[in-house]
Amino acid sequence: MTGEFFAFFILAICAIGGAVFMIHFDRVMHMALSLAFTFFAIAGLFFLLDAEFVAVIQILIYAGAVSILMLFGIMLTKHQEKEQTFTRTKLHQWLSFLFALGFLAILMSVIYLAPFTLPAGDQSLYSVNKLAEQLFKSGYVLPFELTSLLLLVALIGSIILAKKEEKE
Amino acid sequence: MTEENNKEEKTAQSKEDQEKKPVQRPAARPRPRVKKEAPPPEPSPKEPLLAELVQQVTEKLGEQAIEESYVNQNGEHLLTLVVNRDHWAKLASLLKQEANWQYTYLQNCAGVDQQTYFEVVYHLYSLEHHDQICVHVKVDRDQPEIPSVVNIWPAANWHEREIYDLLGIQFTGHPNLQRILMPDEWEGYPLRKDYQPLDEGV
Amino acid sequence: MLRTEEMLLNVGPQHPSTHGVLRIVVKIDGEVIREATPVIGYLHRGTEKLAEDLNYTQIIPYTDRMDYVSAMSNNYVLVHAVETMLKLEIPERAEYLRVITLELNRIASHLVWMGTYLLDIGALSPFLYAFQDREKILDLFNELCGARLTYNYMRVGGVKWDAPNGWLQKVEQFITMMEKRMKDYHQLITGNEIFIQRTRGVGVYSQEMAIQYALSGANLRVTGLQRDLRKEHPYSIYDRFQFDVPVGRHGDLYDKYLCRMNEVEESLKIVGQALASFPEKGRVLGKVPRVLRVPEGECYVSIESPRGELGCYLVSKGKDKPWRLKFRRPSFCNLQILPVLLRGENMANLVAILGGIDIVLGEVDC
Amino acid sequence: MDWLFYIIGPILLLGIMLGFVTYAILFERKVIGWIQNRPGPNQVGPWGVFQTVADIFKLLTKEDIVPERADQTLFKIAPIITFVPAFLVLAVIPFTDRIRFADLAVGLLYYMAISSITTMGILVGSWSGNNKYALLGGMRSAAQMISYEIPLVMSVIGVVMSAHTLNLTKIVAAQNEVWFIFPQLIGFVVFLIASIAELNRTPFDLPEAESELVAGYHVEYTGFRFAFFMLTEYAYIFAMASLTTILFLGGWQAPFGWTFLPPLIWFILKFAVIVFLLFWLRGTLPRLRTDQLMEFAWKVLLPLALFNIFLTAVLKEVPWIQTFYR
Repeated sequence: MTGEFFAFFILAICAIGGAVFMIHFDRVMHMALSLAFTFFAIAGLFFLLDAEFVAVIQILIYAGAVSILMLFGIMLTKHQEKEQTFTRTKLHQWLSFLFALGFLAILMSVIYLAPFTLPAGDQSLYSVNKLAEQLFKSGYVLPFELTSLLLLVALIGSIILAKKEEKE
Repeated sequence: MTEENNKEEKTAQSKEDQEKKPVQRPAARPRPRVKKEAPPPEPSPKEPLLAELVQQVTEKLGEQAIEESYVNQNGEHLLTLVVNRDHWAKLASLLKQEANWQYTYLQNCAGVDQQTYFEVVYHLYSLEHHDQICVHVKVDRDQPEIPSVVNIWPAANWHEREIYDLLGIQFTGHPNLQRILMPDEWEGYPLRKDYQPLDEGV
Repeated sequence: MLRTEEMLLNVGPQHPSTHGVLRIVVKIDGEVIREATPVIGYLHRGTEKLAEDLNYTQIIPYTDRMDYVSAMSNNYVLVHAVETMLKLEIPERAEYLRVITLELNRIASHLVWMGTYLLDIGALSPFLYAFQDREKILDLFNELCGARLTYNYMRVGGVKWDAPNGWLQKVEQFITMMEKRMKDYHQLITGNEIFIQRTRGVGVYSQEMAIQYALSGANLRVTGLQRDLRKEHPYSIYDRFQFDVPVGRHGDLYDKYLCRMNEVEESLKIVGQALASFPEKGRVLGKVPRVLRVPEGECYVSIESPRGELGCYLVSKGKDKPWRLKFRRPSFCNLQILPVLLRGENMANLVAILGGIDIVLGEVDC
Repeated sequence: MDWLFYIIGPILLLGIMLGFVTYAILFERKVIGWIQNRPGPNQVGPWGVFQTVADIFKLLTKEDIVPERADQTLFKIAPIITFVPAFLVLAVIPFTDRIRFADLAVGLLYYMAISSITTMGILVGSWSGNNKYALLGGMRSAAQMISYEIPLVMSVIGVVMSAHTLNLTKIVAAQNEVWFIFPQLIGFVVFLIASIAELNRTPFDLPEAESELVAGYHVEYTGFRFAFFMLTEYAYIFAMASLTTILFLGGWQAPFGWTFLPPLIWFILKFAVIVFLLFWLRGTLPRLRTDQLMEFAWKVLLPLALFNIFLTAVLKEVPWIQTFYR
């Protein structure tokens, strides 16, 4: 029973709790916030694994950028005080249960099939410098640059789409 | 001094009374009386200009357009026309567009309650020729209506709303004739001489 | 496609940038204004109605409350109308005092405008500088007539009080100080890149439009039309002084700022000249009957107030009270153009454009 | 004894930060008063030293108003979401080589990541109050902070490239010969401007532009909830000024080998210069407009920051100059 163990459980409960609340809430704003909470908890888990870089990126991209973008979108569009509640039929309930079960089965199979046999490596191997070396000095430069180009094109494309709408 | 003034006041009042009685008289005309009472004023140097203006207007719009015309000797000898209400809309666009007038600038627009009738007074200015003109339009008290000149001088918009608000004169053709200074639910028109305030005061 | 909804925003009547109790109902789409409707009347006191029950001297303090930023002009326009009807001769010394106070008041008014305008745009400091300088003018007025804002100084036939001893010297000192301060202002604001960015090319209108909406004052001159009633129809003794009428070229907010600042400089010139030729002795109140009975008739006089053409239409039936008194308030007329200017503008430009018109709500609502 | 440090340290830091905020506000008011030719606060205590204390006391004793139609829960937690990151970022900032808390390998990134959470708090606070002015302010704030985060991060990449690390302590150590402000001048300018925008201060104080939006995102807040927003703003000034000092001004390193002053004093001096600069700007500049603000970020700052990265990469290969870029 180490502190690490405790921290893991608390963070795991936070992550799952956030996800459950995200499904449960009625208001979109609350949903987005609980999702952000989940992201944050996951970042905490990464910290526990000594993967600082990944943790920070998780916060920067998911908790920071993605969630804020969602909140922003929600605020820009108008919403009724409460979204209309679906009348859930029996079929609906069964179907969703089946899908959830199927998803769980796939997830578990992936976890059990994964070769978690390697010993915990030297964490200095996963430092930022090593990561950069892996990325830039061992042949991943071209894919990396291509990806960035793709993102740039997407960015410009979205701007053009938005501009077009304005002209109408 | 004071006695004299009192007398004047009395005579003025009695005259007003007299004017109220006869029905066939179209309207009270305050201006000529000044000329009668005071030692005859020297004819204004602008009289020829006025004659010219009146002539041009009658040429274009007919005899009935101008009911009366005089030079207001107060200040800068202002040419003043009293215009028939039915001809006002036409005359207004003429005054603005005619090359030798070009009264494009609406300086002021005021409504006056003359007790027997209302009067809307326009002060126009020509930025081309640097001269000023005053136009009076008489409005019937029982049916206060006058064509709006917002389409000719957009500046008249709020002035007309204000006059409607305070005197209750309807401007036909005004795009948004609503109360402007008083609350929307206000009753009565405060600047009318017979206005009785409904509220008890604060 | 995703569409954003229009939002109805109520700017005012209590809002830091409406300069009083003006309300603007704005429909915005994101930050772009689709429609703006000014709602006025929150400060309507019925001055014109009240005036019908007061004699002429009693009306003067009411005019103070109209344009409370430059009350001298209001005082003057009423007095000027009555004097025109009475065809009164005004003592020389009174005329000089009138011109000096009118011009000082114009400077004070433009300083208030400049300060609050910069405050609207987001700069804090010019506001305090401007108010410090204005304070000096108010002190001068305080010494002259015992009031800082509501002067009640002009009377039919002259002014109420003569300048106290040493007052003229103080005015002279103020002018030399103010000339230096103007350089400071130009250094602080005129060349400020952000200020230029915020005002250049914003709120532009053409000369025709300005005439159509009967704008006056700097709002009209900014389009390049040189119309200043002090030059065009000189009233009082303005024909004796040398001064220029600054005009703008682009019709935008930056030009408005330059126009008003240059006007301050011209006013300083006028006061300087007036001080130089100030008559040594003489009455400050002409011979007027105790009870003022204005002969029957009507007249319309207009003067160049800091905000534009301030007119007074007076109808008299020969009594000691006016039959009808109507003020042509420049703020009221100038404000009409606001909805047109705001359409399609950015929300942040709302305060800049509104501030550029330079309204005083006491005058708009009268 | 370690655990004692872990408990007392943050409390001490919180105390220092609160003290800083208290006197930064006083200092700001005094500086601006001085710029504007007036005395500033001088009634409460000698030289007005207790003015902010009195203000805080007033805020704490004020009625806590929650608008009826507000989203109650979110309205209440928004100030906390806003403030917590502002305090969290201080964890990685080394004040000297000894006075520091967490020595993260990715300290710089950590700062950037955590500080972006504050935007969420502002958004939530502006939305939950059910006020249109607040909503506008919140949206402006989100747009602004997201936009300026990018040039902010880009501008420090030059520093990272020169120092070969993301660790803030090591970045300071890399500056023992030349402060990065000199080789990274473009980066510094971009960073400074972007950081002022991140701090929502004049000339970028659009989210709380009082002349347009009354007070922006915290219109509906009163009492100590409002105080939290104020606290956040000044905590970020504290953090951002520290970060600027560390990244570009050599942190606690003494210039010209003037080691007669202890490192902490040097740090505080440099830090104070940055803070003064922020207050000075507030006293002199007007506010930008929203569209100009966005244009400035994307069309001026971002290209400049990218150019700076490129320039650094090139100069690192030039024989003599590369000594400055190590």
